[in-house]
Amino acid sequence: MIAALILIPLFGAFVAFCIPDNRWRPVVLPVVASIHLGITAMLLLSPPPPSPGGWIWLDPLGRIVLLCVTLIFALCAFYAVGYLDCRQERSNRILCMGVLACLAAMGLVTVTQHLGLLWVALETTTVFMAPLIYFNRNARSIEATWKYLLICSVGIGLALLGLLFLAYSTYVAHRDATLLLGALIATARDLNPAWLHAAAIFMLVGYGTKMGLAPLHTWKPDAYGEAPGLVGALLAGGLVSCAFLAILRVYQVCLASGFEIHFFRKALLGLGFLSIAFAAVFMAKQADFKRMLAYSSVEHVGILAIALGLGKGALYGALFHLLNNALAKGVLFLSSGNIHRMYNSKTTDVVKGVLSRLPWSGGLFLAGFIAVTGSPPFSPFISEYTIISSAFIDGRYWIGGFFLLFLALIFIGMAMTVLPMIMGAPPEEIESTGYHDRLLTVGPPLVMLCVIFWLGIRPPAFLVAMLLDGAVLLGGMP
Amino acid sequence: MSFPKGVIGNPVFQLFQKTGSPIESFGDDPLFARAHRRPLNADPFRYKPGVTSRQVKRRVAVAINNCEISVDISFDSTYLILASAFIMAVSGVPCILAGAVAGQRIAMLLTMLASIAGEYAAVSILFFNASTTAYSVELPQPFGEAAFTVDNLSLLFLLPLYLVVFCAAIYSPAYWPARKKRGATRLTIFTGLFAASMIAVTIARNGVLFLMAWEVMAISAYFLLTADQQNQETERSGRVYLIATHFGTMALLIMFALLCAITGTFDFPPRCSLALASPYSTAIILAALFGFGGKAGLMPMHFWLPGAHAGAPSHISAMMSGLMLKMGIYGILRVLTFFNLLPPWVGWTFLILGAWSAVGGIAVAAAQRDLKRLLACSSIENVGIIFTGIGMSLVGMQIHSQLLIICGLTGAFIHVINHSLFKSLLFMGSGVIIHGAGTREIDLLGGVARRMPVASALFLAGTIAICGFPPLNGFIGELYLYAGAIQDGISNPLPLTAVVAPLLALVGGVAAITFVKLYGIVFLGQPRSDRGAGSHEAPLQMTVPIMILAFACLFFGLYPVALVRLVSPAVISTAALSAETFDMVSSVVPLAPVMLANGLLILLGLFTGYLYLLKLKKEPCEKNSTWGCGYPARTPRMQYTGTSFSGLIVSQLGTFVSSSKVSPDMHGDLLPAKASFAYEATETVLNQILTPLFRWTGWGFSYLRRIQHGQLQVYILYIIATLFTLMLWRGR
Amino acid sequence: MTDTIIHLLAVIIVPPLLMGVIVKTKAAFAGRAGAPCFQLYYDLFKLMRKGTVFSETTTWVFRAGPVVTLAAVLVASLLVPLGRHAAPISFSGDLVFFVYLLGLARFFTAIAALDTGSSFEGMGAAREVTFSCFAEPALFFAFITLARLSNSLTLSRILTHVTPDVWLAAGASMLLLVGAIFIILLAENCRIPFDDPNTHLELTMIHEVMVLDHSGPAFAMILYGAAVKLFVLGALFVNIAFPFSTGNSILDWGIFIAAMLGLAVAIGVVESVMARIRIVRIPQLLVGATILSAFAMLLMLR
Amino acid sequence: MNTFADQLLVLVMLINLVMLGTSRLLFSIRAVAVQGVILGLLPGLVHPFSLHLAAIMTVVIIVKGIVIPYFIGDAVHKARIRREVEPFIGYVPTLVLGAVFTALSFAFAEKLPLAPEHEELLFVPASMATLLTGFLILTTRRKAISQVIGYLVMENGIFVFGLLLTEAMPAMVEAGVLLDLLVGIFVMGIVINHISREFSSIDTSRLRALKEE
Repeated sequence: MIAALILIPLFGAFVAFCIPDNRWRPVVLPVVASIHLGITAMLLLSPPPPSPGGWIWLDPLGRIVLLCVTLIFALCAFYAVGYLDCRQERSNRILCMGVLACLAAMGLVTVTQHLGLLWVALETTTVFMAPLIYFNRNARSIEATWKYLLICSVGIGLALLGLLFLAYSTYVAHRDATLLLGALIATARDLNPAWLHAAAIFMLVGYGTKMGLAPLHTWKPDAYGEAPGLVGALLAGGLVSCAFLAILRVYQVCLASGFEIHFFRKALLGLGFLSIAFAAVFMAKQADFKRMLAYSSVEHVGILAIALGLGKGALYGALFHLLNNALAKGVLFLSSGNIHRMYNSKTTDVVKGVLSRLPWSGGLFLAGFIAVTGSPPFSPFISEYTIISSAFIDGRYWIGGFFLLFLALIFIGMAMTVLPMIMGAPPEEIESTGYHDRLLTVGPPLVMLCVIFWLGIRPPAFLVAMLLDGAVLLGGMP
Repeated sequence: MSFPKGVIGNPVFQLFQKTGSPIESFGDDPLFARAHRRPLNADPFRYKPGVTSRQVKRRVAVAINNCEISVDISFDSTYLILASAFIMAVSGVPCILAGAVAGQRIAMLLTMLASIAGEYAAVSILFFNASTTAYSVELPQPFGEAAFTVDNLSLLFLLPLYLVVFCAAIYSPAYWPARKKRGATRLTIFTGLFAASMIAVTIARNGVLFLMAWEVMAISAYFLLTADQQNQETERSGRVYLIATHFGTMALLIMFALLCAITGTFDFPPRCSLALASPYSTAIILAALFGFGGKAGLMPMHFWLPGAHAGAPSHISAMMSGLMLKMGIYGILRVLTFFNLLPPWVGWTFLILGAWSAVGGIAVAAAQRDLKRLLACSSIENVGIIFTGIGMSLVGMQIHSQLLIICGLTGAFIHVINHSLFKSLLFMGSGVIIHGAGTREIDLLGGVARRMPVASALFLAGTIAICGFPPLNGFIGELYLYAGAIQDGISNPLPLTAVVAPLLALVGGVAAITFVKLYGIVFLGQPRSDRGAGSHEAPLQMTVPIMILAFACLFFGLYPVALVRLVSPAVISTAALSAETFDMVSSVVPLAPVMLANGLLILLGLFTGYLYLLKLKKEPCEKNSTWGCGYPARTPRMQYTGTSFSGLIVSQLGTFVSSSKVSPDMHGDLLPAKASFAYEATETVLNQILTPLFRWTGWGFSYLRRIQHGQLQVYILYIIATLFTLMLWRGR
Repeated sequence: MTDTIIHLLAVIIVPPLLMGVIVKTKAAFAGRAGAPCFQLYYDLFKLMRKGTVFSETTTWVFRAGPVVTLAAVLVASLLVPLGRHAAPISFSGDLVFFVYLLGLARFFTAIAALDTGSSFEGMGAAREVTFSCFAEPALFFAFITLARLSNSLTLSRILTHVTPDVWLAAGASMLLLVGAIFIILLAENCRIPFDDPNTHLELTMIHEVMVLDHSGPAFAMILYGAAVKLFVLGALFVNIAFPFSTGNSILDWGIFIAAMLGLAVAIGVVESVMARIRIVRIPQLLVGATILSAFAMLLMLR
Repeated sequence: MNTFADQLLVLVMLINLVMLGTSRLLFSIRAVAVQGVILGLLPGLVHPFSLHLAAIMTVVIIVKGIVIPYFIGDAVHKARIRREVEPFIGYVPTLVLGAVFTALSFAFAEKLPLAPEHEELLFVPASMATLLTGFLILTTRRKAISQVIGYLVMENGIFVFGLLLTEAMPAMVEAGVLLDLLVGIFVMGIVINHISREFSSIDTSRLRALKEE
């Protein structure tokens, strides 16, 4: 079953490679996505036991990330059909293949318990994402791709070194190098502190680059800004979640060691705060709404890091926020893709009055904005407030206070960009691009919005149980 | 957000469960009562880790069976209120399903129905001691379960709410017909949500539940007030509003988190359960003051208010000003009741902020040129008066003066109800003017009364009421405040609170200027432009709600006993006094003679008027033009304008509001071009503090933004730098 | 009962006489014979019999203005004790009611003025409402001071409480108070130095200019209302400034009427020896009155 | 055996310095290739022989010594450039920095306790020095090709450390790492091609359109 999770997308990629017709090829995506979703559902409802070697196990954390990935992917896949239909001028073979290969790699990230394998899978996603960012084939997108590729490669290289340090620390401890999570956790107390410390730092920086924590986030605005909205959603919802899972794994090891976790939490708090501060600074007066979304992603990655750094009750919030952020970002990226199509521009001096020209996309974008900034009744509110309140309940009110202050600044920055763009009168002189809202380009983000609305009111029991189990794995209160 | 999701027999009804005592009415049948009580307390939906879906399903089935027995629940008042909120919340749904035109009608009917039901429930609790029950609803995971409960304080805010919502519902389809105007669907959907969320705010008994309702309220208000979205000005003020309300919510997030840190749960602590000494109590009160005060429009957090109210559709302005601002007041009262003792500075802070808002608000109002901005600024004033009253009572608690407590709270609470009534009346009236004349600019209007006699009479009633003149209701609330202040002047060795009386007098005086200006310039005289001339009377659907409100103003003015009866339970429970004490102390303001004097005033007025009319009938009346003091070529544009009318007082109150000249640009090709010139009222907080602050911050940020300057090599340097920093961090 | 009847009669009959006395005093100062003391009565009767000219721009508000004004002022007159006699209507908090009734009267005069669409009348209305909003705080400071003296919230009590003994005990405070109330009296009734009530021309820039377009019975009501207002505020002043009582009811009425006439003479004297001050100075003078009465209250606290 | 391994590691570090000092791209590529071959040989010297080891050695030598240099050389050919002109920091200062970093790596290595059998080996300092050299090249050079070379050097540094674990690590992971590296470089090569076509230059300092200001 778990093998199918990885093989079916790969097979899909092969099929996409074989289909010659540009118009029909994207149909592979929803087909694969639906199967993937179905398999995921079955896996989540009755999780299989760990594999004999302990390499493959869908533990609660993996399940949460898998849920994020598959949900985002499924909706993006349907969206892709509608989107690529408007982009017939360009071959979508590489896009379809790349997306599916990424899905396979992301699936592997979630199910593996071997940190080396996890690294390989994550690096694979990095590589396969590059051509997707270059979909638009212009000078800007090549620049974005280059920066993305080099920065992420460097980062993931550092993570590899960290991984090797970790393996070596086990080698030093008991002459048997292993990167299996279970073994690592079981023996974490015996690990050499110096090696573990170095390993934690290298992996934090490495995976942090992939995840986009400031100041390692520099590739994000460029890549998110130049990639199609569809790819942006996958990057922000899928890839970030996978990178976060990698950091969670490191967190688990540090936690089990008992000593390293204090530093690791502090480092996460520091990077998290730096991230939301960067986001606050860069969102102000941001004229490019896609770059703004990228900084919003930096912000939310920062929130996740802070929540991990806080520990305790915030862990539940962090895990929940992962899902919520992925979906909320999905709404924003997909609808922003539509807006971009309509106006053929992504700067706010041209894009105005979206609600009048594209009521659905504009409305979705606005709702996504409200959701992503943590307003009820959408679920990011629940997760963010879990984090904030647990900061206050733990008596760390300076952290909570500054956290809120930055969130407020970010809200201002975002509102100053989003609201004039969505409201207001549309420009008259703009030429018609032939784009109009239709079911396939509006439906998926709408479904995402409904999901976060639903999660904000009544998260299903199985999800809550899963999140709680995940939080327990991270040392949260049962 | 969770609203009551259905009626009896609907499985979703299981979201709610009774936790309160069973209703007395079937107490004489022990068997039934027991059968009734047990299953309902059996908590069908509380999440327990490990409950599989099958178990849950069985529990649902059990619960449905329970529902079928418990038909009588529908007569419970709390249930009725919840149901009304639910109906309002979904009232916009037909708009999506059945189209905007039909949907608007259906929504109107549904909302009216729900308001009547809700008002009935509220009145039956208040006057007939109908039973109330706690309904609990499950919140998302870490926040547990939360209750909806109605108490006296909630009722105080619910009573005007239902009335105003009822009126707004009638008003809406005529003012913003889906057939003619864009955005009617959005307006309808969010109006229902807005009303429902306000109901939820008043009855939520859990921090998170409250916050959810609060934010739904704030955000639906945003969508409502930007209904005219293509208007640049509206968009901007909507943005200011959204940012302001978000900041307020941030403060509330902190506040509820701190409360939770003290009590260990997000449920509201019971009344007077928090000691002053408990940690964070100062922070909690300050956060509440910031969050709730900002929503109420207390100075200096009022800056969002004028623009937001001005740009909104009129019935929305009515609901925002009449109801939403009150939610801020409700919130702060609710938080204050948690504490058994308050620090001395609280009362004085309230008093000073209230007085500042009252004077400042009306000063800003006097300077306005926009009809609805003026009304909005006057809301700041009224909120200031309410806060002054609350502050007075808090000071009273400090010095153990029951009279001050009761007069302050009674005055404030009466003003809460009164302001809801007359401010809604005025906003809806202004909607009639906009509908008829198509402009909000006071100085372009004039002579509207000749074309809209009905509306003008109703508007006059609102004007008199808001100025606090007898015989209308506005007077009653102020009377209590004056009585409290003067009584303090009598009995207190150091009567600082007494200063409230002259301050209120000043505020009343400026309010009179403002509203004479408003009424006189807009309705009377001759039209100052074509707009004013082209006005016409509004349809009945728009005037009837105003009539209802005007009637309420008159009724409460002539029969203030009812008003006091409405607020006394809230006063008694908020101040933790006995009913006897209330009756005894509140008799310092005897209502019977006031009623008598009011009656005399009306009789005398009617009598004199009757004689005068008789006389006019008998004598031939001559029509002529107004005496122009010898100048023959008068034009309507020579009439006194609103700006000049208030110029004198604005020049005297320069601290609060300044009037800046918008200088004309006279450059032409050869000769100076045609230019216009205007006075613009500038607001200190928004224009002189916040806007520069934002500009400077943006300026500072633009330096910081060079960090992301495009050079890949530097980006990689960041990575190394981070690595090194982290390596060295522990070394230190 | 007798006192009530006398009160009503006094309120109805005496006010125009005060106006006459003031005019007579001014004439005496100017060395003229002047109009008879009862001139206003004649004028009122004359006006009552006359027809009315309405401006074409006016609405029912214009007609309602004088009626409401008169009614409000008359009700206000029932709240103030005359001489040492309690007012017919008196209740705790009636002082607020009193002030707001005067406000109501002013409100209707002002909107009636605006109804004509005349820039002059608009200007007058603006000034009237603006200046009175400065006068009201002063009045309230005075009321608080008096209320503290008498430990009561009713006009009848606080005004009749002032006796020569009180004057001896709190003389400085009372003096400031009397000064403040006198300024308010002049300001509220638009007398010199605030306004020149002499002419009905547009030169009289506050009260009289507001009523330029009223004619016939309406104008009569306005004149009469203004006189009653002077009477009422005058009674307020006299109660404080001239707190003598003989104990005999009838004799007290006589003393009161005499004091009122004395007040009228005093106003006449002030009007004769002073010039009207500039409009921009008026708020300053009124704020001065507020400070006076606030000081009175402060002195009372000692 | 171990002394020979150490000598090879010193050679790796010398190659680092050579790369910092040269401006000719083809020369750099060859140097990287040599480094790769050395990396391929090293495991044989420190670990006892096994089939797994032989396979790894072969793959590393093929990938790092032949395939990747070929790709990059091809890209250089297509882009028609020979040397790195005007790096951000001159060659001499970078050389000095490189020397300083090498010294620092020795200091860093002191802090990390090695397993007894690795104690006298220079793996850790060589790895860190190579890593930092890679970083130096990445941050100071303008040409995209130079940056890819820098990245390769950095990867080599990581690999040097990985050699300590060759025995213990499962083949699958190692193979995956190599494959990823290969594909990564391949993609980078393609991107460089596109860059040179789009900008008619592969000077990455020109890639500055995307920024905030």
